[in-house]
Amino acid sequence: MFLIYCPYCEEHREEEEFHPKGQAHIARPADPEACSDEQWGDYLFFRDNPRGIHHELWVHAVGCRKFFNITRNTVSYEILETYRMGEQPRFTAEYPEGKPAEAAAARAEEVERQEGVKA
Amino acid sequence: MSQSLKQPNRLREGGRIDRARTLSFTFNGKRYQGHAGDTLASALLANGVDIVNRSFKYSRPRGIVAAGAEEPNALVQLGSTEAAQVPNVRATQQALFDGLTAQSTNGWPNVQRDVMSLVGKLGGRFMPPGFYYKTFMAPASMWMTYEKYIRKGAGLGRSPMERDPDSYDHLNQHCDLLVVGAGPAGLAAALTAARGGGRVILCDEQEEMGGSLLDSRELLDHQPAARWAEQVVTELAGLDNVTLLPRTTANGYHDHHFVTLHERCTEHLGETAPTVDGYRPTRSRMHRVRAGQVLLATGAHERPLVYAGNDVPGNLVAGAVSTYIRRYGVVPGEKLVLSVSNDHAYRAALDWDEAGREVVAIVDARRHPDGELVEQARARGIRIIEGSAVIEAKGDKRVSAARVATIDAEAFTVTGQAETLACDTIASSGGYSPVIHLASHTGARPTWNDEILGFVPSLVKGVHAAGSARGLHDLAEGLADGSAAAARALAALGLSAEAITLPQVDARREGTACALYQVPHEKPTLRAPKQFVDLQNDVTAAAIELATREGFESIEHVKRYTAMGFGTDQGKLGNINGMAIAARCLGKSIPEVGTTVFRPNYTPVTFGAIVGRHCRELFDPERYTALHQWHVEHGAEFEDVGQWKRPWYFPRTIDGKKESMDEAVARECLAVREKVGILDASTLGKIDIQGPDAREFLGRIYTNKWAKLAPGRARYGLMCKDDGMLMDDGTTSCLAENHFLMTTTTGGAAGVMEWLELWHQTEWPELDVTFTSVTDHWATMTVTGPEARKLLAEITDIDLDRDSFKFMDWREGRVADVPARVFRISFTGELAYEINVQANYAMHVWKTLFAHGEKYGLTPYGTETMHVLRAEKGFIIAGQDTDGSVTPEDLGMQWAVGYDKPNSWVGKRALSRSDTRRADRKQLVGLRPKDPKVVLEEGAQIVFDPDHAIPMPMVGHVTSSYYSPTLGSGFALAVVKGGQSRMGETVYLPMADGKTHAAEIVGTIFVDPKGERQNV
Amino acid sequence: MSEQTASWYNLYDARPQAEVPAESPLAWSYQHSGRPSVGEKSRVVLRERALAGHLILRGGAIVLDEAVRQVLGVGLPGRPNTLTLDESGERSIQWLSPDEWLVIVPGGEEFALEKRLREALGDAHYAIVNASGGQTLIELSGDKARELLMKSTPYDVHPEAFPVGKGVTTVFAKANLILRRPTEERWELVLRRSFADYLYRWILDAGAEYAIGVEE
Amino acid sequence: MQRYSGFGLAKHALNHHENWERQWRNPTPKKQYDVIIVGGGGHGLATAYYLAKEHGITNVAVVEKGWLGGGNTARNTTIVRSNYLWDEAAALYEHSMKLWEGLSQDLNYNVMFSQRGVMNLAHTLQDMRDVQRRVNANRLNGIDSVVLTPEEIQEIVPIMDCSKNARYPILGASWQPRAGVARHDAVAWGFARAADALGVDILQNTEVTGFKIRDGRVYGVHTNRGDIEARTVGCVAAGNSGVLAKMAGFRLPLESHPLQALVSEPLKPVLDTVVMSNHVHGYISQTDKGDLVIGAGIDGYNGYGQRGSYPTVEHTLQAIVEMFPIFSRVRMNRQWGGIVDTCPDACPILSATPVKGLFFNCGWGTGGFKATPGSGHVFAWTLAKNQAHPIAAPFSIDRFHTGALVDEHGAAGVAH
Repeated sequence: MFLIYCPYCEEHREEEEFHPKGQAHIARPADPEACSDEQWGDYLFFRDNPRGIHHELWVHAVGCRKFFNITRNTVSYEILETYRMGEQPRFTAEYPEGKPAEAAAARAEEVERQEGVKA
Repeated sequence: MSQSLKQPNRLREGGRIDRARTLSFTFNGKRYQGHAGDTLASALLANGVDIVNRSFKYSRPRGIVAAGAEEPNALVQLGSTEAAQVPNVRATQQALFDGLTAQSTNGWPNVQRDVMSLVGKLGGRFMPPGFYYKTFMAPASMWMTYEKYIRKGAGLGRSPMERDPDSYDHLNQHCDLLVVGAGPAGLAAALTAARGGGRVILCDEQEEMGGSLLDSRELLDHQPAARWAEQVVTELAGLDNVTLLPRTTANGYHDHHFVTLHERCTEHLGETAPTVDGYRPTRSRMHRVRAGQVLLATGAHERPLVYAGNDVPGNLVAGAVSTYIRRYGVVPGEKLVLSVSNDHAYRAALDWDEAGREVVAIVDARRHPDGELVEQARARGIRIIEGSAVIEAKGDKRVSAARVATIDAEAFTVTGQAETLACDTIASSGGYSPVIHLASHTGARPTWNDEILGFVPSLVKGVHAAGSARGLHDLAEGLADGSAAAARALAALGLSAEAITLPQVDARREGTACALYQVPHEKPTLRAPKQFVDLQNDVTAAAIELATREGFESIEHVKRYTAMGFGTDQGKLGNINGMAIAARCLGKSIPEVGTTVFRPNYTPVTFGAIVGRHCRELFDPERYTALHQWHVEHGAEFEDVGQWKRPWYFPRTIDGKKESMDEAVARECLAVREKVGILDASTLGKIDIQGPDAREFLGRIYTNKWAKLAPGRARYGLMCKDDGMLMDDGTTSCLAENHFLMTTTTGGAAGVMEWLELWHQTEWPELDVTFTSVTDHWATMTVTGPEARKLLAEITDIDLDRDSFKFMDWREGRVADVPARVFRISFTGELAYEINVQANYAMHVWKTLFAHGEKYGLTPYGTETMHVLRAEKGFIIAGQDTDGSVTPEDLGMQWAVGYDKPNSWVGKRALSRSDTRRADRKQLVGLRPKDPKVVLEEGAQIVFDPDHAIPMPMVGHVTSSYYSPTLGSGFALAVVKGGQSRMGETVYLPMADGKTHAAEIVGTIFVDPKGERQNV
Repeated sequence: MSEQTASWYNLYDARPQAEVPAESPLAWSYQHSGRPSVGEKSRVVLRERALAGHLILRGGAIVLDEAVRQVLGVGLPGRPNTLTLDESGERSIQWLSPDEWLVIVPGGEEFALEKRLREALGDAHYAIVNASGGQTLIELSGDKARELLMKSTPYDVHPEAFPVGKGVTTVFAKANLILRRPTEERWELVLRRSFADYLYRWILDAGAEYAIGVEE
Repeated sequence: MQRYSGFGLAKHALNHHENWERQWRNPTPKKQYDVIIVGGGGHGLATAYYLAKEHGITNVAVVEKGWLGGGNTARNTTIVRSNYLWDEAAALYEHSMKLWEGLSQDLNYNVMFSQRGVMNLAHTLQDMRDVQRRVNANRLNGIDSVVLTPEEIQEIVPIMDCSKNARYPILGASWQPRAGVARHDAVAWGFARAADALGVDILQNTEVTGFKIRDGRVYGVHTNRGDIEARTVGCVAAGNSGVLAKMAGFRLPLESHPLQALVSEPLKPVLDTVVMSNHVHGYISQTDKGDLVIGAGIDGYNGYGQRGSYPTVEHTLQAIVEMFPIFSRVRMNRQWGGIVDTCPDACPILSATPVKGLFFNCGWGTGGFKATPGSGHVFAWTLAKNQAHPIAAPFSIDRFHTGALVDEHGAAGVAH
């Protein structure tokens, strides 16, 4: 059973409070009508399914009810990070040890901007 | 020392049992006595019971081999009454209690004389591994018959046939450090962490904490090791930050340091939990532990040697002999031959000798053993036979002799003449395997360590192993290792722990052990007498050799082909020996053959403990509306809808006869159509939606338009997934310009709520809108039927005039003095008012309605009548008339699809895919059976050609079907391929009883097609 | 509150003026499962604070905080999983999510409070939802209350992890509830109406070994 | 191939079993084959067997990264049934069922296919509608399937709680008498032995690291034991299909999830049939060794860890004890997880791919074991003829673009 850090409740909670919602960062095409059947099918059904680092959408269903993202290793099940909607992961297949510091700093700034908008 | 009269193998003194407390017990129908502190196994050995079971495959007599969780043979059926039966209890782990009743799990008519043993003796050689795969194939039709007989031999113990009288529960625990195992390393670790102030849980599977210290020959701080253990346990018990859990087995290590601990709360007291103060405590309890760090101080299991006849009762592992003598005051025999590959096991001979019984010889596989224990044995004058091993045990129901010969372990040959030593007990030791099960559960593959001749655990982050569990078998090393590991674990959490002063251990030099697993025999393995590797599953060295010859080269193949390690002991004694044998046969090293993977549980766990309190009336929540009590009091039958209990129908008792469902439903239907009925609709999902963008959001999430819905009005809406398939439906009312109340289906409520949040939070965060569930806040009562207005008018201040309060309007006012929102929405096709009041006042309103309703014939109705009435009107039920493959267009609901809305609402794009545009999609239609008496079966399949041979092309199925008292006939809704353009055509429904019904395709509205009745 | 704002949202006092009998979500349970009496051996005591006013506030913390201070005299708990009470301890506000709070006040106050909050909030972006009929609040006290909670929720209820002033939404048996700790001795559970009977039966069952009593 | 029989076994016994032959060879990879099957599980081995037996294509390599039959064949709950709702799925599973019925004799390997019947319980009115819909469809498709009343259920399974006191009382069930269970490992071994005897090279411990693709056509695979060429490559790799697809440069509509199962300690026979309940969510049967084999649900997240969440095990056993209160004192021995590759419509993919010559057979979800012979049979046909077998045709990847899903989710009774 996973122990998941909710980036909104700012603490670790038991997996029983959460629901997994599939792969993260799947944006709905901006203009669905302009999509071919193939593009629409890809958006609906086709997924990465990697063995290793994976970005997932979860919801803190029994808790704050917020959706957020998890970077998790699908083999070891280790959770490398959780982050709010709109943020980008620091750990990726390309940077399994985390993106270099610059990228992280840029990300922090971006987060601040987004939060500013929301507040 | 000499023996007690009643218990021939019990020593007069020594051990940790309480001789003042004598307990009687029954085994295989015979009464015996033991003492408090005994296990069932130690008590059986004290009484000289040799045969405790018959083996699974060959029905060979078996005795006790070990003293703990690794015991493969001594599985018993516990329980004196049917309800108290527990199958497959390991006698070595069952504390003795007064009145304990147990039986062997195998053996007929009894374990002493077992008929099946003949089969084993004669047929054993005809049952090699893979035996079933190679036989019983001809003729094919006979397999089920063969299998019936094979099945008769299945199983060990038996399931009780009555309900469990006991209860179980769970305790969710959290700690900084979980220490598994209270032996030397575990105690040192727990003490270190506890003094450091961390939240510590220490668990141990045995009746008493202390592990190997309880039967150690060594001194700690110049006193018996067990005393030090007692002192540490006492100190830990006094600390607030420590939870001590004896009799508690860590049986599963799950993700992120979630460990399940099974505490046997009352199993040492009786076969069912004894009642205290009128309360029956929980029989066992699962601790669901979330730990910051975990320290595994799980010790090691001694490996027996694999030699011919090693399963005859009287063959034990060496350490068990010491444990029985030192801990339980029981010597399990008279004359011992000890066969070893290491120094440590010499303790068995020393203890045996001290107990005053004869050590015939120590047979050591090493040429020149020279450690301190060896010296002690020599000093006592015990004969040591070097460079040799017991190659064969003789005896039938008990060991009668050991054949001993010099061997060349490397070359796997017997090099000398065998000598036969008369004895009744053979103890053996081939070394010590760290208990790596829990570490292995985490997915970390153990690694082979040549120095300790065993697998050591690989550890994921946050897991630590200490002492014997990682191959440090020396006492001083183990203590220091435990303490250091605890300090490391705390440091990883940012906590500090000061070093503790460890007790002083007198250094003891042990010589190097040699590698010995299977002992060579004069005959090749396939021809030698059986050499058992896995005693519980009757797997022999020959079986493993044969498997490798047949091409099973991975250890996983070998295990599966022979069943090695698949017993209830999961191969704790046998797996490494088996791997070593496979490696020898394949000319590989042990690690090349593979590693050994263990799965939870470490030892088996009662289903009840895993289930906990979630059984019987607490198996799953029952959700009730505010009117539940009234429904119960008025005799409602209930339907399960999700977790809700909804009134299904309200049977009346007329002239002492209770109505059938059909009768009740017919009466309820007519009441609604002719007078007035009332339904508790509180279970419908209700979502309060507020915000300047609420309207925009509704326009995107529903298929239809919401831009112009005015305050005071309600509208029916359809919701699709983005694949275009209908997901849910309901009405949504505009409460104010930026404020809406959405209703959902009962079963869909939670899903829709999450769906709205998903789209809002992930796709459209820029929309200013909030969703709050108010399902439980509002109770909803639907008053419907021609008399509804008159009834309601009596108790409301709302103007019910048909022109000012129109169909699909809603109004605020008072109903029975309670503030209410009343919606003119109809799911019956009749004049209908849905009254919503704050749920705390619902009962008052409901009862007031009935107080006024009698004269109008107010009739409560349930879901069944609701279904009939709505189906007569062609109103769908999402989930019944749809199944995740139906679009709004398939339902003929194009009127509820806003093709020209400015946004691409959810589901729109998918409706233009080639498959969703097909003309022959299954479409919702009405069916009118040609025979009006027929009520078609829901789920009946529809064909165009009833004479077609099987397989018949099916073109749809009946989704809803009822008898309509209004129509006086059966009618149905169905989906039919291209059905909307087949009006008037006849379709057929071939049924299981051989009848084929004919029905006409008609529109979906059967009653009041113009919709006039709801507009009155 | 401006006239225009008023027309944007439907503000509704669902509590009757007249003397109308009200039933808490546990009314059926008391009758059906009974109320074990509180005795000397009771190491857990359950008490319901029935028919209180429950409001859900949605919106930005900064905006809401000001209005809440003005109207209730206590600040909005800004940190996740926290709870503030007024001096009497009768009124509380609890963080539920970054844009959601639960206000519980003595029954009958909720509509006036909602009105005053809406007035104070003016045209800001927010939402207020009355949930008084949909949930009830029960209190657990006694030296085994914590152990009873450990049987029921995976959330860590150790005083170090769950200090006074904390509140969370979490799993409880097979349902959810809001669990909070307003004082050293007392735990509060906010139950959803439709699950209340199940949770009540669960608590009685789990509390039997502590001779749980239910105050009338 | 040494023929297996009771008589032969007795002869071997007299020789102390010293003369048994290997069940399959351990060959060195050749440079080139006509067909490469990637994945040496039940489906892959069956594909190779039928390629050789039915199509005469014997120059076939089965490339397996671990040990043969070590994937889901080794860790499932062994249920075999064909009572699927939709025509397409029913055709596929019934095709498989017919092959099961003669499989032991065909392979000369007793796979212990035991037709002890499978019961799917209904606990709600909607469950009953779904059961009736499925049973009616089965019957018209020629599949043995009937609806049982609670009384009939009680007669077949006397130890089940069929009372009205249950939280979700049993209202009825579907019953397929020909369905049952089989000895899972033996299925892989039987196919391996028979395929090997026909000349198929089974290459264990051989891991595919990439595909040789030029101009949109496959020419072979790269492995840790060197390159192997073939112009037809069939991937039958279950949970690893997504990883292989990525190597070939495309994605699949698949997610790999942990599916858990568990067994009790061996018990004397007490349950003679397979009982499944989707509503309370648990399924159970008893093996010939006496273990209760119990299936748990799929975990919602992706995972390759061969383990799943503990609460899933708890919920499953709660369901089992709810249905069988007498098992409360029975003990759970072991649990494990398989990795199931699931499609959005709970149906498999048997399909050509954007790469010419490269085919995929995957997405079986929880339905893989029962399909083993049928899957291999139609996939072999598809590879041999470079054209979808009529039964396989509805299961092409295209359906996720056109929308022509075979949605078994729609009709409950789909899982496992």
